[in-house]
Amino acid sequence: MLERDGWLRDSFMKWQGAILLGLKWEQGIISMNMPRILAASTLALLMTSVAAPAMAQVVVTMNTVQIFGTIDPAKISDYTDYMAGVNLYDGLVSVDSSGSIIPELAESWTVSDDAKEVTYKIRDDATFADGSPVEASDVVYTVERLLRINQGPANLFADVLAPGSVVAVDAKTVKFTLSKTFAPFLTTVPAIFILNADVVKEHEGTDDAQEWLANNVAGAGAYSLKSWDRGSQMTITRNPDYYKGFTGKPIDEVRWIITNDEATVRSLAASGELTMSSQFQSPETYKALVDMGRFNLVTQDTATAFYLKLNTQIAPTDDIHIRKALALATDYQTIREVILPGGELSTPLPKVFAEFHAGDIPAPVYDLEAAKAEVALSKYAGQPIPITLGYVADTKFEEEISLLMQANLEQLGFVVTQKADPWNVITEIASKPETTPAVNQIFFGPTYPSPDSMFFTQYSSKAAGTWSSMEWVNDPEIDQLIEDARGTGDVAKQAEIYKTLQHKLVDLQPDVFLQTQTVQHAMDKCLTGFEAVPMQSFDYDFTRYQWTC
Amino acid sequence: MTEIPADNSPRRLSNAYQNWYRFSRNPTAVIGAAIVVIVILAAILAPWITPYPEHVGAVVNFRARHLPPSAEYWFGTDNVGRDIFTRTIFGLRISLLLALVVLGTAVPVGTVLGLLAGYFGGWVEIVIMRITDIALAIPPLVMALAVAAVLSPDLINSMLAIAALWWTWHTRLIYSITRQIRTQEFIEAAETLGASKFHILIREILPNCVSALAVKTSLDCGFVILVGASLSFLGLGIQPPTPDLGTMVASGSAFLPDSWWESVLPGCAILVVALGFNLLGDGLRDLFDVQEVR
Amino acid sequence: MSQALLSVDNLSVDFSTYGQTHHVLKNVSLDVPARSQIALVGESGSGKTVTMKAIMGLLRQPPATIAGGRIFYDGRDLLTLPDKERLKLRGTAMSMVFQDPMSSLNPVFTIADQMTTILKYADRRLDRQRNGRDRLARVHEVLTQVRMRDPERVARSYPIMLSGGMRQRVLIAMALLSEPKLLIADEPGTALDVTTQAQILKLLKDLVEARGLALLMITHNLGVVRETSSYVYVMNKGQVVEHRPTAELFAAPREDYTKALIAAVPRLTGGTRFGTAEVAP
Amino acid sequence: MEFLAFLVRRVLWSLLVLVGLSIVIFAIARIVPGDPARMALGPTATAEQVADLRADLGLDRPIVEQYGRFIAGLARGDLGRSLLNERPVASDIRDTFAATFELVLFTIMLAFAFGVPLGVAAARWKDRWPDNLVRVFAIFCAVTPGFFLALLLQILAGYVLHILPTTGRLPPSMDFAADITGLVTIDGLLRGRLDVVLEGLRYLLLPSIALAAATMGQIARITRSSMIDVASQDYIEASRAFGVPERVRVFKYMLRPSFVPPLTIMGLEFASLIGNAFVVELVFAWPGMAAYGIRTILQKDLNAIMGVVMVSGVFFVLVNLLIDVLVGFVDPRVRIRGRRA
Repeated sequence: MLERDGWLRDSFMKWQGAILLGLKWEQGIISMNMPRILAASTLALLMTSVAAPAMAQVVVTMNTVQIFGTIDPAKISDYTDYMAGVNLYDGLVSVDSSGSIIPELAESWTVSDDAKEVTYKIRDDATFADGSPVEASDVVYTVERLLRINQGPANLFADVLAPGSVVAVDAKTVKFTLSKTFAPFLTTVPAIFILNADVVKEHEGTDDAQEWLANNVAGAGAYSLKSWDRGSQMTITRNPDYYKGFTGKPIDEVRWIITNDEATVRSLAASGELTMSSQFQSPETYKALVDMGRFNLVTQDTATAFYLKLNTQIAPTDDIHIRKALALATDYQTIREVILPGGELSTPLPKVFAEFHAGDIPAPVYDLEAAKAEVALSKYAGQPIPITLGYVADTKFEEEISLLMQANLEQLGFVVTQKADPWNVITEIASKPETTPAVNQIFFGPTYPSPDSMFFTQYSSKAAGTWSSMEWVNDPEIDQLIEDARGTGDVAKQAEIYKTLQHKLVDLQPDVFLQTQTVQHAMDKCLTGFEAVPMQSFDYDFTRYQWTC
Repeated sequence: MTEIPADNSPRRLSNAYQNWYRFSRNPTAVIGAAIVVIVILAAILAPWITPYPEHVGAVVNFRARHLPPSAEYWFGTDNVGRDIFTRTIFGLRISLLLALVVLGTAVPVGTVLGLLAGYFGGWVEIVIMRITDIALAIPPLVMALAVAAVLSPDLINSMLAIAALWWTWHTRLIYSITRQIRTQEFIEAAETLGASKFHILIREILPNCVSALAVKTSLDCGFVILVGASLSFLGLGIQPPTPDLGTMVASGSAFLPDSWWESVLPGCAILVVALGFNLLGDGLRDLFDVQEVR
Repeated sequence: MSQALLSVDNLSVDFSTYGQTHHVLKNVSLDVPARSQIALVGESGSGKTVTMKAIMGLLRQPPATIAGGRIFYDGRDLLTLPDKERLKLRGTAMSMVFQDPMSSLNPVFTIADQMTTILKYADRRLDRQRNGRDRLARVHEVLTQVRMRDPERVARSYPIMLSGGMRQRVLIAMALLSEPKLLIADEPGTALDVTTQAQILKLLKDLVEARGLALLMITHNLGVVRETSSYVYVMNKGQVVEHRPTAELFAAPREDYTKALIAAVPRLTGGTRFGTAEVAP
Repeated sequence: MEFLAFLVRRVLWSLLVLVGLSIVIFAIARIVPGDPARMALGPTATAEQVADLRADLGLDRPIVEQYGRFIAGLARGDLGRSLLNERPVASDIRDTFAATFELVLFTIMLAFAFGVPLGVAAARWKDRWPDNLVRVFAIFCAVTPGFFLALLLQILAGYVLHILPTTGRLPPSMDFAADITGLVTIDGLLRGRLDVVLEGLRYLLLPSIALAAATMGQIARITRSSMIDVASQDYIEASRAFGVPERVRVFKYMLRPSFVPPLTIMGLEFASLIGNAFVVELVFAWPGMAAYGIRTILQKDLNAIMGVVMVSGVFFVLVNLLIDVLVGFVDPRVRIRGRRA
């Protein structure tokens, strides 16, 4: 233990001597040959993979950057949760890439004139994964449980559904009665994944089967859970008896590998394990994957918008001129072309919502001189202006955008502090205006395919205090417009209101409208079927995918 | 006791000379010391010796991103086009600061507790040494992560967390030396002559620990820097754009293997710094013939 | 001269360290006839230990080199003997009793383990056929010979479980394992208290006499010389300065060095007049 | 019997360390600024919900009672529920610990398998070129940051040479659940799946090399100096004089007593080994407890953090107990005197 000799002392002096002596190795203490041969052959064995690549089944391996939080339909809330949910469960209806509501368990539905009553007719052949039929009572049980637990998608229905407002008219007919007119209601229904009430009740326990459903599935989805290692992977397999059946060559098994490490993704791709990348890889990774020859880069515009959310309650972004200056000091082109590919965003609402989008508003421009002029108009003119730029830690492009903003803002006399926080910390600091940074890079996509999702969640004072409303707009006029749009079933009237809203918000400039998100996936050339859907991660419903080889 | 004057100084002088002579004939120590001196000077003089001192701040030059090492950019450029050499040299500052803060806290605390435990024995010893046993069971990196997580993830908290565990090694070291010395004759002599406990601890025992402390501290500098780099690699470093070696390795690793220089070269810088302190420590160990320090 | 069991003839040994050569042994000659008890006396650094190591073939070369001379054992020159032949003698025909009972036994193996291992390789060198059980029996036998009361228990013990005197006896037993003809004893018992040392020396003397062994006693202690030997060689600075029958030497030492040694012997209060004697580097 | 007493003392001692550790961890957990309940429920929760959860978690009780509950939970193997996903922390740690254990086990085996022979070779050819080579190698091992070595290995073996997998524990396409011991290689053997064993070893190789380097360097250094120390002992010279061959002297008489210092060092360094595992698991996407720890720490999942630190500490204490037994086995002086030399 006591290292008393100078253990490197002489090595350098003796080094030269050893080389001069011709590196003569004294006779070995033991014969080295046998162990050496053994070691060499063991090493050789280790170097060769024994994994057999051939497989009769179609298996899609995809990486995802976040862990699956939960698979309980009453709790799933984020993008990654829905990725699993949409495959493991079916809803009454679903959403297609245009944002239209399409039948799933329900074959048809009717809406009353005042839009307060919606009745769904369930398919006769609809069955759960265990073969039992899907009935209206299952829907009632699912909604009641959702409202009881009051987490996840429940917030979509907080004001419109109460216990007892969903009733089974007959075995295959279920009626929703809303407590008030809520125009976007139909578009929120896909978020309700129907539970197999009989199975769940068996495991109800004292906690509404929360513990059981955290690890088990009782639904009508096309896939069932095969294995789930919380930190590293989830695997689902196809239910051959899925009531809707499959066409073409369906995906038999989907494996999600959880990693946000670019190097990992590349090595998975290089070893042939990866079929499809997540949408969050770096440009370098996409390029590397495409260069391998096996992958196509599939690029699509989405309804998700990327904003710099400006906290309108704290200095210096409480000043409209500072906010305008920030918008003018943003180098949209560099961001779009070099840092993160994206589409043009000119108002809070992406162009995907074509009927509702205010096309007359021009795209924002990058003009440092004009920005200087705006700063001069502000109450902070003529002094160093401290400002905090917040972004999600470990997100390469956000760090780059933040640095780009800092470089530009320093020319305008801002004193910039960068604040990189992990996502859960951001959700925490977003709960109070004082802790919300002045500038925040936030993606926001519709959680249901209606403009209401974009406006209400981000700008209504009723939805204040979350990461999606870091602007703290709190403007009665805007609140009113959002309510007005909700209260009318007339689409033309809604469009009118939404366009007015967009003008007001652009004038108010609570955000820098950076761009719409373009999703990119590196997909195996044999895999088709990805179509961006303007609701959560419904675009990873693998019944929509095909294997073409 | 009164001091014995004069007689000491010529001997000290020749001691110093002798030490220097032995030091200069010890290649390990010399190479280590050279690295350490160069690193410290580079960190201090960074603004004057680096080609692009402005690149420590928010400079973006997307046309020059991911450039390989060249005459213009010795270590290449990073993902926003900043000079990695400049940022590496500046990054040394954070590493050295970390070592300074951690050891500046841990060494005095550890030394005092080690002296007390070793000299007084009894309950003092039991309490102090048992605490070190507990602290030894927690990996410093994990502790730093946990503390940083419950407070807020920044370098200061991490430093404090590391310091809160690091003193134990110094306590153990000083404790074992003190235990050995305590029974020696010159201590007994001093006690018999009525010297105060304070005097004995500070003037008789402490000087005998100095060489071991120097060795240990030098070795530890290297290891603290490694732990600090690991922390910033895990995302608990300093906020950008301030350069930090561990953070640079982490962010550069996203561009492996094509832009290997973005993580490999800052990583080599960490290695060199740690190597320097280790060689120096090893050299000092030979010089002082300190056996207690591994 | 060739009649002697062991005969060292004009042996010179050099040590080279850091480019310098020291003549450690200069033309040392000594004879150990069969069944005789000879002493080699000198203070530390006088060269007696090097002489002993040279005889046993334990010198590390480098740094040591044999610069000249011959060592005969039973008429064969050990220095020209092939390694294999020489190994057959070491620890078997000529064996050693080590000085420090505390450090000369491996602390992590039992006595039986250490002794049977020695015996095993001695057997192998001498092409003796013997199985493990027989070896252990031999170990017990030898331990009995050194007057151990409970040889089985001693054999099972680790060194730490035995007293200093017992360990010293184990060391003697080790030397006797292969029934040597020549025993070289390196200051046995110096590390023990006086009474125990006396017992050990008595034991050694009895054993040697009973089995007709030749003994070369290496020591710095003339008291030991007087007790154990009939003829004595005095060494100083790598040379034999005087050699005579023991009784004669004590009666009328010739060399000043020997006189000084004798004068230094029986001081019970410790300390010698001999502290100024020069010590070779 | 002395040894038994020694072990009993060590066990009691370890328990005391664990109690101390639990106090430290509990203290850390309670200095959190802000309300764990609020953090868990998120910003949209009502004050009422927060109060409910506080009561649920016992946060409204006196601090001593909270500690008592914590300890009682620990004794039952209950580490509370994750504040984020409400799963029991203990089961999450159990799921991930096996992977970490396998990695650490393999790492220690590697470190000894290479460190000890290197140290022996260096001591055998002291001051000659093998010695110098080993010493330079060892110091580089000791000063290379674990994460950096991990990255270098990943580039080299994964991208440049394309010979070894760089992420995960088994190929995703391989159907295998390690459900006996949790260790892929062992379970593979038990189930007679040689392909799994081989793949498991291939996946283990890079992470364990990255993790083993520092420890291996230390072991080589310590083995070397302790071999040199032992070589100069009288008993080695004595065995030489009695004609015991060098092979036996080096590998039996010298190696065994030389084994104690590296073992002791292993025990002391084990904490930093676990610390390094956090980084290495992250780089190689190894689904272990360390990776879980990083994740929960970044997400401020308080119960999970406490659980991970506690389990790391327990792991450390157990390994040190095991090392005490091993040292006693190797060195009878410890066994007989009942304390370490």
